[in-house]
Amino acid sequence: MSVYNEKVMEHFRHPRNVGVMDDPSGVGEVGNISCGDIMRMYIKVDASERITDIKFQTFGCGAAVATSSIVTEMAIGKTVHEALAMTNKQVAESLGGLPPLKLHCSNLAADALHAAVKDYLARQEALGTEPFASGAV
Amino acid sequence: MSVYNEKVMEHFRHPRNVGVMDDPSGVGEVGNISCGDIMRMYIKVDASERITDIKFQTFGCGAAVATSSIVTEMAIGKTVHEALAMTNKQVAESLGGLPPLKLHCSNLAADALHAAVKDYLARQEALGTEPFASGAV
Amino acid sequence: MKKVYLDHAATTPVHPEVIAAMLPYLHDNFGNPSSVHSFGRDARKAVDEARDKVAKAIGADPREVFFTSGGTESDNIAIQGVALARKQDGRHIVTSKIEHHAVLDTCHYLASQGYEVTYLPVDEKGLVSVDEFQAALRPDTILATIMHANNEMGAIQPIKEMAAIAHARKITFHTDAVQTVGSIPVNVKELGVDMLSLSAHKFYGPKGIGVLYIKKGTRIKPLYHGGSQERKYRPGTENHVGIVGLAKALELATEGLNARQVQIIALRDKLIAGLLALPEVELNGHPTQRLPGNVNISVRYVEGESLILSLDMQGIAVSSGSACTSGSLEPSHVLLAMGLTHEQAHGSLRLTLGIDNTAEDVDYVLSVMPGIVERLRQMSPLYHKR
Amino acid sequence: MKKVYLDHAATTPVHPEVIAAMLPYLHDNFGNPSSVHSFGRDARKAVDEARDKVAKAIGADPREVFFTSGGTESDNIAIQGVALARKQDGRHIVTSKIEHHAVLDTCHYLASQGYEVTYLPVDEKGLVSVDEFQAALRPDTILATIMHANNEMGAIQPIKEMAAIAHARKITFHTDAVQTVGSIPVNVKELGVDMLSLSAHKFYGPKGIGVLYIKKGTRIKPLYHGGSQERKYRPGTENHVGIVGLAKALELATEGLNARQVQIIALRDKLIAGLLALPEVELNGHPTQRLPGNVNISVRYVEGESLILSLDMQGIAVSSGSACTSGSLEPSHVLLAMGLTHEQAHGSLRLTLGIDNTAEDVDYVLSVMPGIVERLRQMSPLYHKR
Ligand SMILES: Cc1ncc(COP(=O)(O)O)c(C=O)c1O
Ligand SMILES: Cc1ncc(COP(=O)(O)O)c(C=O)c1O
Repeated sequence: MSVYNEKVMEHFRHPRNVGVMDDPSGVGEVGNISCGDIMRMYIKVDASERITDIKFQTFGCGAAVATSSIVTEMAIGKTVHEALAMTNKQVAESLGGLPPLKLHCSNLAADALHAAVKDYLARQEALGTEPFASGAV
Repeated sequence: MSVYNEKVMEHFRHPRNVGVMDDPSGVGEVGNISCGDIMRMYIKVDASERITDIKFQTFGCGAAVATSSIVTEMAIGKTVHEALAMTNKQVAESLGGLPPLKLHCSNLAADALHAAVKDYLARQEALGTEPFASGAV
Repeated sequence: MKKVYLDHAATTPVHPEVIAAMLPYLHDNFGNPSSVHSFGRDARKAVDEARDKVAKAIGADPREVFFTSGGTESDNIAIQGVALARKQDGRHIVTSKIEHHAVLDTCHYLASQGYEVTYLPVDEKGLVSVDEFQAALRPDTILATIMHANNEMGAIQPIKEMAAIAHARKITFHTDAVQTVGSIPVNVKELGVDMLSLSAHKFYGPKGIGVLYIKKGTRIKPLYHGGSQERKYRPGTENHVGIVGLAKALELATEGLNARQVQIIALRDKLIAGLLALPEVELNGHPTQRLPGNVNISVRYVEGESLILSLDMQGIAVSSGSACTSGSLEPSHVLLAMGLTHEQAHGSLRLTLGIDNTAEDVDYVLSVMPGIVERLRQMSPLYHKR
Repeated sequence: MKKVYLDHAATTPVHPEVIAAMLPYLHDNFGNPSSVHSFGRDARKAVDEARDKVAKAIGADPREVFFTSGGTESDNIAIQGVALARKQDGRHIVTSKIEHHAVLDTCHYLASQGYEVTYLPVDEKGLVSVDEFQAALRPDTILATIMHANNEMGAIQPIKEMAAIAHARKITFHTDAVQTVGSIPVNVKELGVDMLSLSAHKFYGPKGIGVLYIKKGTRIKPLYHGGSQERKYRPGTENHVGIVGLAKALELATEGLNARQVQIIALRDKLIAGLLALPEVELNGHPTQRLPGNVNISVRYVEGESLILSLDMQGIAVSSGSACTSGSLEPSHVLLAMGLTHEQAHGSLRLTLGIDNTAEDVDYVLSVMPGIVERLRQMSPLYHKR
């Protein structure tokens, strides 16, 4: 229904960081099959809480694939807290904009990233190594 | 609004018997300016009640002119009683048909002829020479 | 036979540059603008670019430009659409007696559906009075629709003044600009209207394509239902060939407008002067506040269709407000509203000039006209009665 | 890059002979068919001849053929027009769940205006049941509208049987034949319908022009008001270029129909066989009672728009019933009505063949398809979950 710009198409054609990850620090999945978009994001986080590796899998339209792809590029090297501050709006902007319809329905990549980060944080807490609860270094 | 056939256009281009008549045996006028069609018909009738000459004047559209023209051709040589039996429908048919709209609004030529004949008959009566009221020859 | 077309208010030939602009979209770039693939995207691009061009030409935002299938549809959507959307606000509509049937008959229809319609009169020059317009407005008036210029006798109406008055009272104002777009400058912002209808075939574009300008914020409901084309105000696969043609034609019309107006007005005034030199011929409509190309005369004692047919026999194409050409018994409602008698109205002739006409064309018309008029007068019972 | 167009159900290129037939009417023979003069008469003649051709092609009387601006308008006039005209007889309308939005949304609109609408289900092959149709009819049913063949999955409905049942009960029967005219034989008398919609751009004619067949005696009211064109059922200057194009396209489509059907069905079945050879790919719709050119599949684990874009990158133009291409969150209402899961519906792909397609085109699609599907599946979280 809508025309994607060249940057979106470039990410659709050559999505960065597609795939699954063995032994991730966190995994997040958002979306729902009845809306037609499901994104799964895997992150690897180092001791300084930086995202060192990221992989995604997406069932969805061109916008869903492209936003997933660019969000992985944007997140690598960021801390998990920086990643939590990223918004779907920023993702769309970094792609040079999305068709209006896609802004609503397929722009979930930041949410998927957040979900992965939250999973990581939850695991950390479970391990008793939640960083701000310092003490046992 | 409507397409005339070639015969109608031929009569429009070269109407027969246009004009006024000095000293007619009868004159008839039908139509009305608000409808946009007025026809006046002049006839000359001989002793045997035959129409020997006829002239018409018409304010109106192509169909009005063409029906006036052809009715004059059809009436010449007929008796006034034969003329009274002519119908607007016959006139339209002898032109090879008229567009439907014109059948209703501009097809008055037989009526004009009838009016002229009736005028003739009325004058005859006034003169006491109404033929069927014989006696005074 | 020499052919002189003087019926540009009825329709115009498609400009060769417009044809050239349209052709690529018929066979090669034929996609459905709603399709995702490259064929669809190329078609969508053509529609988007056309919308931008139209918006620019009339001073609108592209999102205020809705493509329709022509002037009649634009008028119907505007009038019925606002009547539907605003019926809680009131049921009164103001229009004029000289509107095109696409407006007038739509108002008649609404009148049969419980709306009340005021039909404003015009003066003997064909103008609606701004004062009478103002006086006709009521608290329950929801819509006013007054044409920009009349198709029969070309009088240009004081739209700007009326639209301002309507606005102050929150009345939606629509103008049928089918006859003005491409002929005189038309800018929706300057006119201050909420809605404006235009039709491509009146300015050297194709038939079957038009625009309804709808100002942002106007309350209106669509009449047709279906796909999401034209933001659902006019669903159906876009006629992208027509849309491209309309935009190109409007662009061409806008570019050279001033020069063309001067040229056509000169021809018009020459034609008017020549025709009025004939005995008992009168001009209908305003002498100066009229469309550049419009000439409308009444020729006494003769009927309009006979004049048309006679001129047609000489290769000259014109029209008339005679009942005979309207398919009804009543002659032009426009001329009668101006106070013409039935005879004058029946004897009216409209000659509308276009960009392809020359001074020779005018000379030719003026050379054959006296003979035709004389011949028909000789045939007329009215002429002899006088 | 090689380009293969497989989206003929969306729209078709205008046939070169159709373009050739239209061209003379753009510039030289450009008159308004309502004008009295020679330009008008020539245009009128073109419209009359076109009407005769259309009538002949669909088995109607020329006076039963009304030109419209396309399929959406034909559907709207048919449905709203009969609903208006017959509201004293009742307020119940029967349709199906798989109609095009031009029918479905019009029915939704009428439902909001006090009409009651029954939306018939379809079976898993996409067919409406004649028995269920019959059972849905009520004493206050005034109109039934069931499409001749579905635009997404091509199932051809038992129109003849349903129309006969409707007739026996004095219910007006309309069919949207936008997808069938030009693809399979369509004869209004044989179908026994009261109204039928068709649209030129689906059979190699221009966009923006269609027909509504209205059987003599059908009670229907026009929706637009204005001039007396199309006997007032569709006022507005006739798009005579489009009309000529539609008639020519229909003539061409009718002439070679049988041979073309055989040829296209062969390609279709080759394409279906090739696609079904891929793992976890299913055919949607009836295997044989379907449009000659229609292929509709669901590809598990992948989403339709991604498939379209991937094929587009290889020069192949197709469409899908994915929500992403419909502009809503819901995928195809047609596929859901057939009982597909959301995943199957989201992963649907429509490939529709036309007269210009070859066996090489099919081979090409089948050669790139496995790689595309595999790549998207590798990207899909659903594939890995399985
Ligand atoms: C003033 C006016 N309004 C509306 C129309 C109708 O436009 P269309 O013929 O494009 O439907 C016309 C011309 O026919 C017109 O002159
Ligand atoms: C079955 C069906 N009905 C109606 C339409 C609408 O036709 P149009 O796009 O010509 O308005 C279409 C195609 O878009 C269709 O496939």
